[in-house]
Amino acid sequence: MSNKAVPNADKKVEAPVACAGSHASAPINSALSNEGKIELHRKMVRIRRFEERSLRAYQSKKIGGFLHLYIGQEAVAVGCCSLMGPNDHVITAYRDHAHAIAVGMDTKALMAELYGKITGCSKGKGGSMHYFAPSLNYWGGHGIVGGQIPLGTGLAYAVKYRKLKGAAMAFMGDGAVNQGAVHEAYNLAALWNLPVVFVVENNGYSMGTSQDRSSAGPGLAQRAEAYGMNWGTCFGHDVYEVRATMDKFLTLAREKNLPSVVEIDTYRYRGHSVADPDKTYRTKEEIEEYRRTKDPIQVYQAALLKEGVLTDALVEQINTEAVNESELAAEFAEMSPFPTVDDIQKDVYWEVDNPSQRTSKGRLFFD
Amino acid sequence: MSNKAVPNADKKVEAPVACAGSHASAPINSALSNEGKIELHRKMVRIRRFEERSLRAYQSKKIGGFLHLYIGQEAVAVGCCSLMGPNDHVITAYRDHAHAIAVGMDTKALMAELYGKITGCSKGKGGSMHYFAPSLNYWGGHGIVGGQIPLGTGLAYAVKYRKLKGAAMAFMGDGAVNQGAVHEAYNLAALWNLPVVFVVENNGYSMGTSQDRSSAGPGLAQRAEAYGMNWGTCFGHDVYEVRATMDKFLTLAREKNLPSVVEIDTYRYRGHSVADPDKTYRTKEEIEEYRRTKDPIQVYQAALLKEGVLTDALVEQINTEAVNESELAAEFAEMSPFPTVDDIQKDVYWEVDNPSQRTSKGRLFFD
Amino acid sequence: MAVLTYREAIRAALAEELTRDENVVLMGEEVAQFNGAYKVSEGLLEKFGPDRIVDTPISEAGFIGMGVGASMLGIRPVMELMFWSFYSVAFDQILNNAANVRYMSGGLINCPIVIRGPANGGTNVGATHSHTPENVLANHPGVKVIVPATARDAKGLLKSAIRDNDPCFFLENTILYGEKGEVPDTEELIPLGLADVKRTGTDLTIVTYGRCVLHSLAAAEVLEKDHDISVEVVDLRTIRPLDFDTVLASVKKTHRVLIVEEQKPFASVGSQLAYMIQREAFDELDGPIHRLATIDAPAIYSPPVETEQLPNVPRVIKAALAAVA
Amino acid sequence: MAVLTYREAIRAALAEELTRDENVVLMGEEVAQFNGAYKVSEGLLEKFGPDRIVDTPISEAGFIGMGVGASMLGIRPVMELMFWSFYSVAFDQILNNAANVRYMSGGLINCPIVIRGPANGGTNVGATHSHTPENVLANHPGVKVIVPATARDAKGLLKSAIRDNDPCFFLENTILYGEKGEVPDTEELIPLGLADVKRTGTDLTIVTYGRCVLHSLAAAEVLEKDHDISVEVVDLRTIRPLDFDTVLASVKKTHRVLIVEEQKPFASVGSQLAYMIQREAFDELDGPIHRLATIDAPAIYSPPVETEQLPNVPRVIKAALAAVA
Ligand SMILES: Cc1ncc(C[n+]2csc(CCOP(=O)(O)OP(=O)(O)O)c2C)c(N)n1
Ligand SMILES: Cc1ncc(C[n+]2csc(CCOP(=O)(O)OP(=O)(O)O)c2C)c(N)n1
Ligand SMILES: [Mg+2]
Ligand SMILES: [Mg+2]
Repeated sequence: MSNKAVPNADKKVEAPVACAGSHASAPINSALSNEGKIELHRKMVRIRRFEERSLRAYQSKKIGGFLHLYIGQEAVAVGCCSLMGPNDHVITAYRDHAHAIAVGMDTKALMAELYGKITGCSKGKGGSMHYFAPSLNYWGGHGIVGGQIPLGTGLAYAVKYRKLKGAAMAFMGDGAVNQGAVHEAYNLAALWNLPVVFVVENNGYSMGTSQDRSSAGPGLAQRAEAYGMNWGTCFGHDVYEVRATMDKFLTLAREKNLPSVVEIDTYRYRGHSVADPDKTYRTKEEIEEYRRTKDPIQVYQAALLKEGVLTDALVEQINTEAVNESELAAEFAEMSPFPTVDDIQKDVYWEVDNPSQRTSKGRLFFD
Repeated sequence: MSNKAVPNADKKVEAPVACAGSHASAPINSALSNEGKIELHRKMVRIRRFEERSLRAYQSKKIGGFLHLYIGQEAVAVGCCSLMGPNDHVITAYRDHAHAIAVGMDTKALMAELYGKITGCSKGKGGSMHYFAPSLNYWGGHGIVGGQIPLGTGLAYAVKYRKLKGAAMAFMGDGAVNQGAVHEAYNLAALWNLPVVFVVENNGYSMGTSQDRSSAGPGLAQRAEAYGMNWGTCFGHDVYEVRATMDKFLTLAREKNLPSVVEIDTYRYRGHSVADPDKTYRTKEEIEEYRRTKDPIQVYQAALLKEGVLTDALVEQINTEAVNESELAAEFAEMSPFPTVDDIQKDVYWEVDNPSQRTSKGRLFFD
Repeated sequence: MAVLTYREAIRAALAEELTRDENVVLMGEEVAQFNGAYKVSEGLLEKFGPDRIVDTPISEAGFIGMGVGASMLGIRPVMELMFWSFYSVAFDQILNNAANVRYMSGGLINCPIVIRGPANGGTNVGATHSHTPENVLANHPGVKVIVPATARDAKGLLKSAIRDNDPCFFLENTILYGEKGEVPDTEELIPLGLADVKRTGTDLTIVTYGRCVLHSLAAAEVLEKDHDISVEVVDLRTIRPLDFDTVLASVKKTHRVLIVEEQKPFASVGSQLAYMIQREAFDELDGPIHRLATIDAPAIYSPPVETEQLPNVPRVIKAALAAVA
Repeated sequence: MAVLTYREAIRAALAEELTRDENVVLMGEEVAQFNGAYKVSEGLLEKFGPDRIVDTPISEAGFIGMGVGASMLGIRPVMELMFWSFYSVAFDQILNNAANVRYMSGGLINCPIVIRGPANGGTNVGATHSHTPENVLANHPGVKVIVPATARDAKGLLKSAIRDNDPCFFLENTILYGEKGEVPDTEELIPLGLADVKRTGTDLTIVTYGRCVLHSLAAAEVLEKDHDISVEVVDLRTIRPLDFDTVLASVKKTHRVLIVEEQKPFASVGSQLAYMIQREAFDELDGPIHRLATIDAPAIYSPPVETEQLPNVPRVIKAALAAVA
């Protein structure tokens, strides 16, 4: 092929060996202060308690629509988001509570959003699938499978255009990789050397479909090779491993504008959304086995206890605080008002919300 | 990755070595009768003369819209389509004249289509980009880049569903591989073992964009590996090589339901569509060099002369017949009537065209 | 007559047509092993096996395009979109390939595909999952668009759609899946393009379809009882082909029209109906045609507010009172 | 005033805004090295360099989605679709992401993106390349839709669109690219949502936009001369926001309305206008609102027949005579 270019041929890094023992000693982890280590634990516990509380609210019909819980996957979002610098950005799909808490969003506003209240982070307009916090570089929360991946690529484009040192992390599930938009974004990122890490949170299933029934080929991350991109895989139940792996690829993005695909092996305990069955396509034993041996909170807690960073008392305290926080969030949500019918047409147009700066004329709404 | 399946890992065949000398002795070629060999030559000549004639018609404003000429690529369509058995199907993009002639369509109807006449193969409704001949297993002629690839996969699906031994060839350009629909179709074909050969006609450019400015990664065919599909590459100026290569992959499809991607290196002499510039993004020398050394008609003609299958007189005769055929086609087109305004609303609904079998009620058209 | 849910009626139509014609295949995300995201296809995998009931990857453009291609060769695929909203990623396959291939081939190719799934708001799934694309679909000549309101209609119309030789887009409703209705025990094929006067009346014609039929019927009861207004409810059932004669006949009787639709207002099905009614029955109208649609904004999540954003019984009553004022 | 072609006017708007604001980027297939498939961006690469004028692969969903993402961070991308018809493969990015992200985030995110390119029939490029999606786009609250008819409007409106903080969809016309018109020498920003009465008259209001403005003006001349009918031509210029006051004022003057649009009829922009006019000016109408649209079928290729399928001067004249009859 005479004119075939291999623009990225020299970019390939070693795929990290999955589960290579403890990653506690990786520089990015050994550099953590004790408080830093505890904060990772606290985040995971806060996420789980938040979601458990939201599940109860769902069951008592306080929440409508879908509720996609992240329980079991916490180390992924927490590990990844803990690496964010000022010019790093995050975007994900509808299973977005954990990333929101991980980047620092207030659980009151998050719970109120689930309740559909005006005090919610999206004023009750987005719901569970649509959490956003631009001020924390968190760009959602997106409902169309794979649709957020071009957006994440655009965040990376903007960072590079501004000549900032930063990277975007664009998260998706194992089912999302088969969407056309993902492929288009991969090619663009690789072609233009955009600082983006595509993170495939592989929890083994898209709804009730296991990976082998949805995706052909040797591996999801490995598809990066088609575009000459770097790729890696790691286990997602070990927050240290997630950090060590992601740090490498984020550095490549920030320092050399090299995009990559990182596939993180993880597991969700609940049904796809909480109203869905969770045991028709997998066994109870499979779930229990993971929970018993790889629960990310337990795994990390054990490590920190062993490191002497956590004590039993502190574990207890963190848990209690997290439970209380989630209760307070639910109370806040409960007591907050709903949007009014008049609110329906707010937040549609920038111009409508900034009437003094409106430049256009005419009707923007119809009835 | 515990649940990672590698369904196609045992399917990989060797990528053929490109330009491995003469392929005349490949069984599929040595099995050809002299008349069979001449027929390949005749098809290529007929295609070129047809397109040259259509270009003149375009220049004298007999033809509207686009005219995407295939001149320079003839050995690809002719080589591939010459392998078609009764259950093999072909679909391609808008650069579709050659495939139409290669499968056996009547050049009169093809030229009339360009002229927008009711005697055209699509009754003047499709134009240059939309040739079809279902009775010859030719499914078009499609204008949206990459959009035909899922359709071609569906042809393969139907063949397999019916338990027939056949394959679909789905052609696209080197620019089309970056469309999302192509990626989705690849995955489906690989996942379900559909008998389809995806043929990338790599003429080096999508409009004015060279491959290295549009596609990342080590190679277009190689992207098949992402899905565990077989792939191959070959030169497209040698009709023997095209046949030898495609035969292998078609056999895999027909016999084992194994899909594949075959990238065929070729070149177009004219601008993207004839109204487009053809020398702003490449040099005159590049075009001339290809024409001089790799023109598919010249290369094959020389081979057949050497083989003693063609004589100078026969070459002359075939050419004269092709010129005459194209003139007759143009005359036929010229003399045929245009569709009428009443024809505009025909061929929209099956039911409207088969009124005695209409089962629905109500208005199908609005004004 | 048996009493079936709307969901069961659709399932029965699928089962009957799968049995009748081995070219019929049901395909979509989670339709087989998971029994369908909304359980419409429950049990069909067991009954018809994995060649006929096929789970797909999350690749709507890919698998719908594949269905279009297979349909050109005579397969009759019924493709489930988990939500019609996901047509957004398959738009090209649906509205360029399925809708145009017959035309562009001068009538040589048919495309007997059915695409079906729910298209509605009201379940708090937000702006990206609440599209009601019947106007967008029906804008494209070459396609047929069906929006059944009852179990009986759903069954009879889906069977017709599967036998139809043109691309048929069948828009269901997650909120209606559990609604029960009588369905004939013997096979019934309801022709596409035949409206159904679901209630007769003399003072006001409500033209509607889909779930809004239920709202309109409930409102009509109240309007009759509390306001002494006699409302005729015309259920279009299919949007394209359109049974406009039935609409016209009703308008000529009542002289007042309210269109009720779960659509964003701009260039909706209701807009089209309003144009046609005033154009063809101008002198029959005693006042302007009114229209009640979804409040014009992306679908809000907040559950109680979404109810207010959509047409509902109180909103229909209010709009009807305005229309006869 | 300078006389520019519509193409040159768009190019000038791009150049001025690229100069004014370094966040503006022009992106699309063949916009840079090839100078644009329709030469709109000719010379811009040379002037602004490859960081500002960017050639993309054939990946409309990918690059438009990328533009949407970049716009959330304050880049102001102007994305060229070689044809607006190719929105079919980017529909999700355009109408879920760009149109909804502000709403779903409760107003936290803006999406100042412009998507532009030609959207018209009449150049014999067939059904897949001839979409006129202004109705489909404008159906979605959150977006703005602009369809300029003249060089001056194209320039002034595009500049406003680029400065606008909401997603703006700018629909050009390949047939108009060569049309010349006067364009002010000094900077002019034409507000979105302001219609322009391109001709005043007293007997009939033609509401129209895009290339049909030219047909309507030409027809108005003939109607004046040969039929003594005085036609007012209202050019909407933008579809959403919609300057309905100007339409209403004209209707109140002429009492007769013809809508002319290059749209497929079902649920078109014209349908919406008809609904609104009869709703808000019922008593002003001396007869039904008429509408002239594209003949309802996929775009035919055959050059002389496509001319007849679209609105053209004789068809406008005929429709106008019917509207005032
Ligand atoms: C385009 C599109 N198709 C289908 C859906 C419905 N859907 C939502 S989530 C989902 C499964 C996604 O699985 P995966 O990507 O593995 O993510 P996970 O849910 O496991 O986090 C499906 C099919 C959708 N939202 N968008
Ligand atoms: C979705 C889509 N985007 C853009 C175009 C415009 N377009 C038509 S052909 C073409 C170039 C395609 O190049 P390639 O795939 O290499 O095929 P070739 O023309 O070389 O045969 C482009 C950009 C289109 N028709 N469809
Ligand atoms: Mg998953
Ligand atoms: Mg090419």
